[in-house]
Amino acid sequence: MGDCHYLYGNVATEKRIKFMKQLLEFVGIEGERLRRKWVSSAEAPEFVEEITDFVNTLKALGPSPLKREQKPDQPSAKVAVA
Amino acid sequence: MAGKKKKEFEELRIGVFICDCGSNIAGHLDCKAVTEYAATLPGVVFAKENLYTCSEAGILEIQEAIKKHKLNRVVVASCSPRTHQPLFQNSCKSAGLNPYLFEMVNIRDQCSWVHMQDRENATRKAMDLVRMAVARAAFLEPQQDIESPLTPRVGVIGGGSAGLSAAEGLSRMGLEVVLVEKNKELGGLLRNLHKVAPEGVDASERLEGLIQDVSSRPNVKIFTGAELKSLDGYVGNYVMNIRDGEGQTVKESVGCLVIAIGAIPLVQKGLFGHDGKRVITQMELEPILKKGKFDAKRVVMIQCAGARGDERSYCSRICCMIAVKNAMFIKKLSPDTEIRILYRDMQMYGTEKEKMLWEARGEGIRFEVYDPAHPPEVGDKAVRLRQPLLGREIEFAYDLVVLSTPLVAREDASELSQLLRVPMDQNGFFLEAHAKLRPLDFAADGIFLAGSCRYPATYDEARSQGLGAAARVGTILFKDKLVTSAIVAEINPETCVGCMGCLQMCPYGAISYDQERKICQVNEILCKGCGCCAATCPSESASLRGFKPQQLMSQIRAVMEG
Amino acid sequence: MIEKVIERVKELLEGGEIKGFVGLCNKNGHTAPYLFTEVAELDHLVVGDFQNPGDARYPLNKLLIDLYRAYPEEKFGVLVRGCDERGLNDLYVWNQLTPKNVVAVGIPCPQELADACGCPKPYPDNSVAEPIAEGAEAQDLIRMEALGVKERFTQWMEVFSKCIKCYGCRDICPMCFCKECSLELDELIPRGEMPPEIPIFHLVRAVHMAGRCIDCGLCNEACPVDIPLRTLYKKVGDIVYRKFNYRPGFDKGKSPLNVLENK
Amino acid sequence: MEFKTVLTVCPYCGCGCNFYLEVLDGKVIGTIPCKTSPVNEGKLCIKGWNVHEFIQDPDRLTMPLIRENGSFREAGWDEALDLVASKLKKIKEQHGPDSIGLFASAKITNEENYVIQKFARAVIGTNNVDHCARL
Amino acid sequence: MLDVGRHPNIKLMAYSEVEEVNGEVGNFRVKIKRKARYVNEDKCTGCGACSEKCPTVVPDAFNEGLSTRKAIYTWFAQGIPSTHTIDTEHCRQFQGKKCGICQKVCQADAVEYDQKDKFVELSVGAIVVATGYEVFNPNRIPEYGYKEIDNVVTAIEFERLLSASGPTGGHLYRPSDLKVKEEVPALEKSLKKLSKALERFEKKYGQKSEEFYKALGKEEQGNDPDKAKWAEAYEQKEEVSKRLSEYKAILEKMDVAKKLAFIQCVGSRDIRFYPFCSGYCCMHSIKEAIIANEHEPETNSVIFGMDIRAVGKGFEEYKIRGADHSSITYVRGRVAEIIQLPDKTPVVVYEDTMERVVREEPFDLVILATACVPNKGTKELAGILGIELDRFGFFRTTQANPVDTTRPGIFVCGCADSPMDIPESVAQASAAAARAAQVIVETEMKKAS
Repeated sequence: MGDCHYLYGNVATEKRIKFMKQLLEFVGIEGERLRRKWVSSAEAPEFVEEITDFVNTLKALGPSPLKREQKPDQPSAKVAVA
Repeated sequence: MAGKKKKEFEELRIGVFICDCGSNIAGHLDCKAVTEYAATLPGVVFAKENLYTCSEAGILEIQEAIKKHKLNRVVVASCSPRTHQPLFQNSCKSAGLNPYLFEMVNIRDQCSWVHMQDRENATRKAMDLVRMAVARAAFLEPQQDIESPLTPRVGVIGGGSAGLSAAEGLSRMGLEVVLVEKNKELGGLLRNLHKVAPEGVDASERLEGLIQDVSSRPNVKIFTGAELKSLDGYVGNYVMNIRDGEGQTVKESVGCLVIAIGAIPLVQKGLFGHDGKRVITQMELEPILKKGKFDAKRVVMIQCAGARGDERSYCSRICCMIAVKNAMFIKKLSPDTEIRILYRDMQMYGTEKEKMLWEARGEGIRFEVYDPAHPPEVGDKAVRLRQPLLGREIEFAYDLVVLSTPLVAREDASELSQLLRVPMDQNGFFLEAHAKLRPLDFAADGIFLAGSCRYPATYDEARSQGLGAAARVGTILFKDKLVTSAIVAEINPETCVGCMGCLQMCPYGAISYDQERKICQVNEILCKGCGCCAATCPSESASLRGFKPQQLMSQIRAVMEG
Repeated sequence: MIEKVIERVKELLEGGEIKGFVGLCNKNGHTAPYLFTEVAELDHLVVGDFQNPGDARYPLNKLLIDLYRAYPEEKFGVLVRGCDERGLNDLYVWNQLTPKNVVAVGIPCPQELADACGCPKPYPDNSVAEPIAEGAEAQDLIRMEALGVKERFTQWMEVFSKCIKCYGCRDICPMCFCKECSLELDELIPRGEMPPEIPIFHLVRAVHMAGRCIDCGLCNEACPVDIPLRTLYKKVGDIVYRKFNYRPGFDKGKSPLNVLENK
Repeated sequence: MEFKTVLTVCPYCGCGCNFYLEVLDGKVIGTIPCKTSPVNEGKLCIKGWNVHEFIQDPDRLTMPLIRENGSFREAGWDEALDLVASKLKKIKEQHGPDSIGLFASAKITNEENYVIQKFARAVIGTNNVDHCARL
Repeated sequence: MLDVGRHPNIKLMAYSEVEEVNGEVGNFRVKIKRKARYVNEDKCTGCGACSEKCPTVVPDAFNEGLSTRKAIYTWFAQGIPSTHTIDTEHCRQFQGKKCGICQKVCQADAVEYDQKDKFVELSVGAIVVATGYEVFNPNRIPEYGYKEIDNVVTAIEFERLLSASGPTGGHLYRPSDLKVKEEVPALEKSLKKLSKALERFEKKYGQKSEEFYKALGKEEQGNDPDKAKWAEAYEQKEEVSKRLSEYKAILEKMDVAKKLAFIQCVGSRDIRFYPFCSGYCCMHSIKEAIIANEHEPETNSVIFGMDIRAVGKGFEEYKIRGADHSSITYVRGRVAEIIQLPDKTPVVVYEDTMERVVREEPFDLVILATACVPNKGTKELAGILGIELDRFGFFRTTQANPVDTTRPGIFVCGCADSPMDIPESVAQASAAAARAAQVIVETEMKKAS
């Protein structure tokens, strides 16, 4: 746990995810739809395994009840240059 | 921070460059289709595919396109930003475009290389990635790198072998040094050593040479019997408040600091019956040896006394060498003294120390292994030991027992660590940025460490770490100004309510509270751009430049749209 | 009980210890939040049980913050119930008030109100009278948790869809002291979308209540469409307590979610 | 230091919700719904919650302004009313009464609303009258 | 590595050797030989298209010969500089055969077969030597049977086997099994060839080979050369298919090595070879054992050593963690000999000094923690640089100036000076940089004054 590039970033994330899972469960969104896994840049196979497993779990849970059409953001006509 | 210039606004004109990377990308996805798709995205006025964007030809292509099509945003879809982002940003800069209006998309390592057999999906994924980048590019804001002046002076705390070596190195490199030593004279632990292993040169002779050299140098200012009271400022612009020998407070402005306060040998009453007379520590043995005559006939040394156990779990690295050195010196003074060293592992690492061990055995010093589960017991006449090799208890009568105790952190080390806001490990030694790759740096920029305050070190290790720290200081102070990336956090003073939520989440102590205005502020030099404050601020007053809510949300919504 | 409060406030005012007392005043037929500065006005002081207990409670701490921001050197008194006192403790933690500027005058809540609130501690520590009720179970929370995932989902989504984005829950909340709220940021909650994106709007606010909500229930009473917000924020408090062993207002310092060490 | 909580009625629409205006040293700084009012029982809509912001807002109009070549000039009531009257008459003559429409508001009293529709129908001769209070 | 590659102040000259050094501190003239790599450094972007198409396969020295690479190659993936190099000993083009595929395939046309060695003259103020070390070759110790026993490997080979980018993708297959796996395709090919030959005979004589072979008496075979060839082919086919099914059986139950033995001080602390302690091998073995356990939870390891020297910061705690969580046991004792059972399992013969008994214990794999010895070229380089070596063959330094060699202005750091672990080498590297900077600053000042 200790080797986060930003010292404690992963510790903070861990707590927030633990909290969010419970809150989502409470409002009726399955906790499994949110998953946190520590994978270092050297652990490519574990990363692939994790993502595939996650996709299968989501497929089993069925489409998200919150699914809706998503409009892209309209950038303002004028943008800052300098 | 340079005052905010008046913002110039232009109509959004994005240029997208898709790289084939030879066959690495083009071989596994349809770059032409991705380029055509990119041209259709909102705000994109120019899209081009080329063989190698990172080659000279590719760079020229970007620079000409910026000028010809008056691009104010550039997106390059190629390899990982780690390889060529600085190269592309600099080429945008030389073409007159603010380097922070550049966005890079990895369609190689994270797309073509991992979806080699699935060309169709890889192409679609590349299109999604490019769409996300273009969506974010639209909301990028121009930034300026942060520059701050550097004071070419260095503060060295601690005048032992490590501190003196750092001071010598720094002054020889042409940097002014302010050396602060707590005791009346310089030298640290070396002062009370008798001989220095392995050549057995006299410690004081080695020390005098070093002290003479450092104190004679014109650009070294030495405060003895002095202490660092407090430290203000940040890397490049520290102000040391020193209480000098006469108790006055002296202000010294320095650019960097080297911490070399060393450590002290453990002296623990009752440890193996320690009484300072018949059961002493190696450090208490040194003055006896200095007297030049030695009368005890039977000496027993016990290694790992108070170390590698529950109380202190670490191995103090150098006490085996000290024990063997002192044992060999006793043999020189009184050859018929019987010396027995009870050890768990003889930590004689490296070429010189192992040779010492062989010579010691040659001189008849006996080494006995003991099992940590049954440590030796020091009676008032003899030391009882359960000898694993023989499988039974044996006793050695003794006149003197010498305990090899570990070096432990100084009591005021934790106070200094608070003052400098640098971390310590559970044994009270300072915690360096990275155990293997940055052993002499702290996580916070501008402060370095050397010698036993990091971890017990022999004399030559302390010297090379001191010199090493000097080189690390050089990496900062040999430049005329300190340039840090503009990707740092900022806090909106109008909406901040001073709840300090961000201050307590900042791993680098880069946020401070302003008493009068009752708001929090970011010190841009110390900020590493990790975004912890932005993530925790409920009113979005704290935000990370380049990763504002608008920029991130537009990217997320772009991927959903696919 | 009101006499004890008046007596205490009179003592504070006459002693000059406080510049004013933020309490409730019976004025032109209504119970109004009011800053008492003269002893004479004290006979109008009421405790906020208009028709039945606790039906006229106000976020007095919010007024206190406004006063403190304008007059940081002055000291003020404030009428507190169990929840308000928890609010004060938490506002000290979040650096919005300081103990040396506040004198709390506490009153206990009756059992009937404690049960209605499902309040864990219906009485303040320094109170003019002995507690007259013990903590009550959060019935609404238990009922909600008894439901299955699907039922909970339909119930909450239906309830959230009634929201008219009046920001009443935020404006009434004594713990929401931000000058500008991220729920009004166009990038997160786009303007003109009604009802605001479900459940993002409500869950964002719920997350902000982690380590802050003192369970006073004013949000429920301020919601024009009666969304059971208190139940949602009780659950937030329950998670923070079970998972991180922290209760705002009770425990010292900020919640582990708002602090960096790996507690 | 002077701090008052003034009970008042919301000016926006017809509901008539009650709330207190927080006034600190003469500046209106906040709104607190009145819990004991039978009308809104401590609840407000988004306009009600932010009513304290427009009262002393510097951008609020305090006198008639006349637009001249792109910018506004302060003017007296008479001059302004004469200008409006003559312009309306000219439009009515050129384009007929139905080319004019009147827009009333829930913020003004019933009497004023009555006058507006009377003015539209009797004086201008058009039925184009409407207002915004469609909550 | 990446930062060095693109740092403006650093000129990186890979695949180059120092030929000559003269001058003195503050003003050295160094002659460098830029060996020809037959690929133009400026044009090549390291895309790898050439090595993909190159037909010549060569054992890969980086993976200690456990896997293969092509004749045009980079030492390891994502190396800096990413320029490829042609191995002239194996490349067809340079061995007289016609090929030129890599030149055709290269879109950056960076391949230049006619490239020659180039010589460059540098004028520098100071020189830092960081030539590192070599790994002791354990077949100088006959009793450990390195190379004879397949499942005895060096620490470096074990590191490659365990590495995710190594020959086995990180799975600890035993080298004996890997050998079998390699031979299987060759056997299958010869089996196919032999069965086709038998079919020709069967068609010609209209008789099943098996019947023919059974009916054939010994003497009849003598006079008919055709029938003799048929019989011989049949015998060979039988023999090949038997061996093939044997190998297939081994491959079926082929499993990851689970029981590991680490033997410390192989070549170190040994009068016959190097009487010093190499400093890092105890910790290296503990690290490898922990990673092996993390990779395959059933792995358990035994580390045989006289002392387990975990002397660095956090090392002792790491050693204890290895024992508590990664099922490592430390045995104090020196391994006498390794013998091999018929099924290629190595058996370690050792005396457990704590229990005072000699034991023989079989392991799946034995790893030799080999010593850190001076590079072969060290003597020659010392000559060129005009600096002395110490009695172990490393560059001589003194305790007072741990990074200064015997010639002013030339410094040394890392294992080239003496065996040490990474934190020490990194600290010493900074020290050498400081000393070099001092020389530059002092010569500038002399010039200025």
